Amino acid sequence: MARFSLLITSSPVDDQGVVTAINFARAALAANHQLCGIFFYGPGTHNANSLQLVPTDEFQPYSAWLELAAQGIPLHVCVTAAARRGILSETEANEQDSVSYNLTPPFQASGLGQFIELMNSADRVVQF
Amino acid sequence: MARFSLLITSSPVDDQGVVTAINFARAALAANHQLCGIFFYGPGTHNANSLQLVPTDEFQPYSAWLELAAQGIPLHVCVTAAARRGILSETEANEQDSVSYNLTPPFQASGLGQFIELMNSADRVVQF
Amino acid sequence: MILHILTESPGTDTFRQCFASISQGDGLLLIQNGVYMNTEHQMFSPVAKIFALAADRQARGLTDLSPEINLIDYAEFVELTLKYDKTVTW
Amino acid sequence: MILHILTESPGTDTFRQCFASISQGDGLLLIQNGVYMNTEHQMFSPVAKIFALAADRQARGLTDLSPEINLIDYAEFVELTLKYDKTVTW
Amino acid sequence: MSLPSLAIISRHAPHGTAHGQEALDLALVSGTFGQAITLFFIGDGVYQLLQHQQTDMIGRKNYSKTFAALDFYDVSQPVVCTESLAQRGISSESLCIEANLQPPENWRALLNNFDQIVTF
Amino acid sequence: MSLPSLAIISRHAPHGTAHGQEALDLALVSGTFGQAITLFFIGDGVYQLLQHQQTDMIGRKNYSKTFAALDFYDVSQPVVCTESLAQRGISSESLCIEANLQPPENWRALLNNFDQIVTF
Repeated sequence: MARFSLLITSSPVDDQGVVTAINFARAALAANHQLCGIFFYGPGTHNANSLQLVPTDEFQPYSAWLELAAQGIPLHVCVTAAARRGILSETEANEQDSVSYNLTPPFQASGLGQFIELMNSADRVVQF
Repeated sequence: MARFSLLITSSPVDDQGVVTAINFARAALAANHQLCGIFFYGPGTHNANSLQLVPTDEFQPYSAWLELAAQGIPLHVCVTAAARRGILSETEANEQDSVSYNLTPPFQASGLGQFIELMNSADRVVQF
Repeated sequence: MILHILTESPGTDTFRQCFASISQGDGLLLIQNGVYMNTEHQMFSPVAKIFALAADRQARGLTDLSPEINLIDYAEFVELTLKYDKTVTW
Repeated sequence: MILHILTESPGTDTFRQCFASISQGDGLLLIQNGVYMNTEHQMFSPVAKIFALAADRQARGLTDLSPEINLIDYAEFVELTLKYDKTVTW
Repeated sequence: MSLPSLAIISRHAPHGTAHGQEALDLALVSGTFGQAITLFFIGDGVYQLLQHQQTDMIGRKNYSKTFAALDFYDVSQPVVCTESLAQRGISSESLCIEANLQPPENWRALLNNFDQIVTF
Repeated sequence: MSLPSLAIISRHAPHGTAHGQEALDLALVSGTFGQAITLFFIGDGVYQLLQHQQTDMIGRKNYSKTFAALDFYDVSQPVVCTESLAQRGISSESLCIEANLQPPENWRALLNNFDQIVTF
């Protein structure tokens, strides 16, 4: 039993890493390892966009993240990196007088300090 | 007087092209050239996300596109490329039972055929 | 000992940076576009043990495999990250 | 006659693809990370006339300029696209 | 005046990103609009044409199968840079379609014939 | 148990993308958390350290000025690959800070000393 934290810096559409990350996470859980949490940073924050509409015959990264969250894995999103990419929580949207928002639970708006904590509590950090 | 159409395939945060594209568009208008329209495709569709929140001391690409639109330049977004990247119009959002949406006028949800038309009506197409 | 996870193809600067950063005894795992590497591309093998994610090779239609490269699945990928002290993703 | 607009630095595969696609009489305009090119990097100059966007060089702190490269501003960028028959952005 | 012809240069490996798929989508739509359109492959883009791709395990669409149907969409035979193939150790027999294989000098001469050029 | 040390490898040119800025942001936050943290520059990443950058005209933040303040944030002196500098014709005098210049063999030996490594 080892503890893993994952750092996701790949966007779901324009980078390669997300399918790999999700398969890695599933394999780690299947082998009874623990996932301390997943941190989304940089282009990786696009994963938290709740409005993604992928053709039904293709892999659905957003649903796959939700499935991991349903198993108790925390999904933390760097709020600064997300905001400049147009991914806002309801709180932030309200501050901007926007009725729309696209960062919803189980994704959590967090700061970089959360990544440091996830790193410090893990045996291995793997970046995708 | 020449007629230009621009194809934008660069994302506003993770690629280089957007500042260049906007400066190019402004310079073309300043020289009395005509801009038939701007078409956003691939990662470029991220430009149409109305929820982008860029630090105030930095360049605001979204506002800059709106300024161009205010001068009568059509902003067309490939709806398929946008949807898989989490950029939805109100109509599409309603179909998905989502109250939130982030593709709003003056950005227009269009198809690739619109790019063909913009290309055919221009003397020069420049991609950024 | 580092497990270097290479995601880019041999023509990229990323590939060269990864190559420049590998020490004797490190591991090299090819995933995503990294699987386009074959040992003829570079002389990695004297330095590092080389692995490749089978699913990513299959997706890209790659059939010829040099004998120095060990094919692995996701379960083995997880184990591999524990055999080395840390990982770095290129 | 094509105006090749290069946005990537000399270490990239994009740079090599652009180089492979230039014909005699074409133009080469360096913008964004393309401005890191200096003529010592490649022998573009015998083939194409070379331009660089001054704002992008300034942003990156580049001061040494080889005499074969002509600095231009955005107004000249617009004019340049009209002097050639078409553009391609690399 | 006839419609301007369009060259679409595809230069990224498949599956990692959406570039290749979105270049192909543009080609198919252009073809149905009656535009004279040709796909050009260079650099890692030539990897898109490898046969035997099986993408089920990575959840991406295996769009390499669509290349065989280009003709049906009135898209002409793709032009492939032989130097890019050679650098990657790819023989013409391992491609999934019959392509118009050209060394760089012809590749760029063909490119020059088009009215507009876009890259993906 | 002491906090694990973190190496942040920065390998993209500045301004074109957010990579360099976001690597630096992570370094600064890690420093304030008391983490032993070092920035490593390789490839086009070394361009970030050039002096005389003036980004007003492109609307990006000139974060190269922040490198001089790393010490203030308890971030140690950056390690720079001399091979990457040489390939790009950059002399150490044209850098905006005093860096720890190392050839590849030392660069990777130093990297090996860290508990965790991330890349941008």
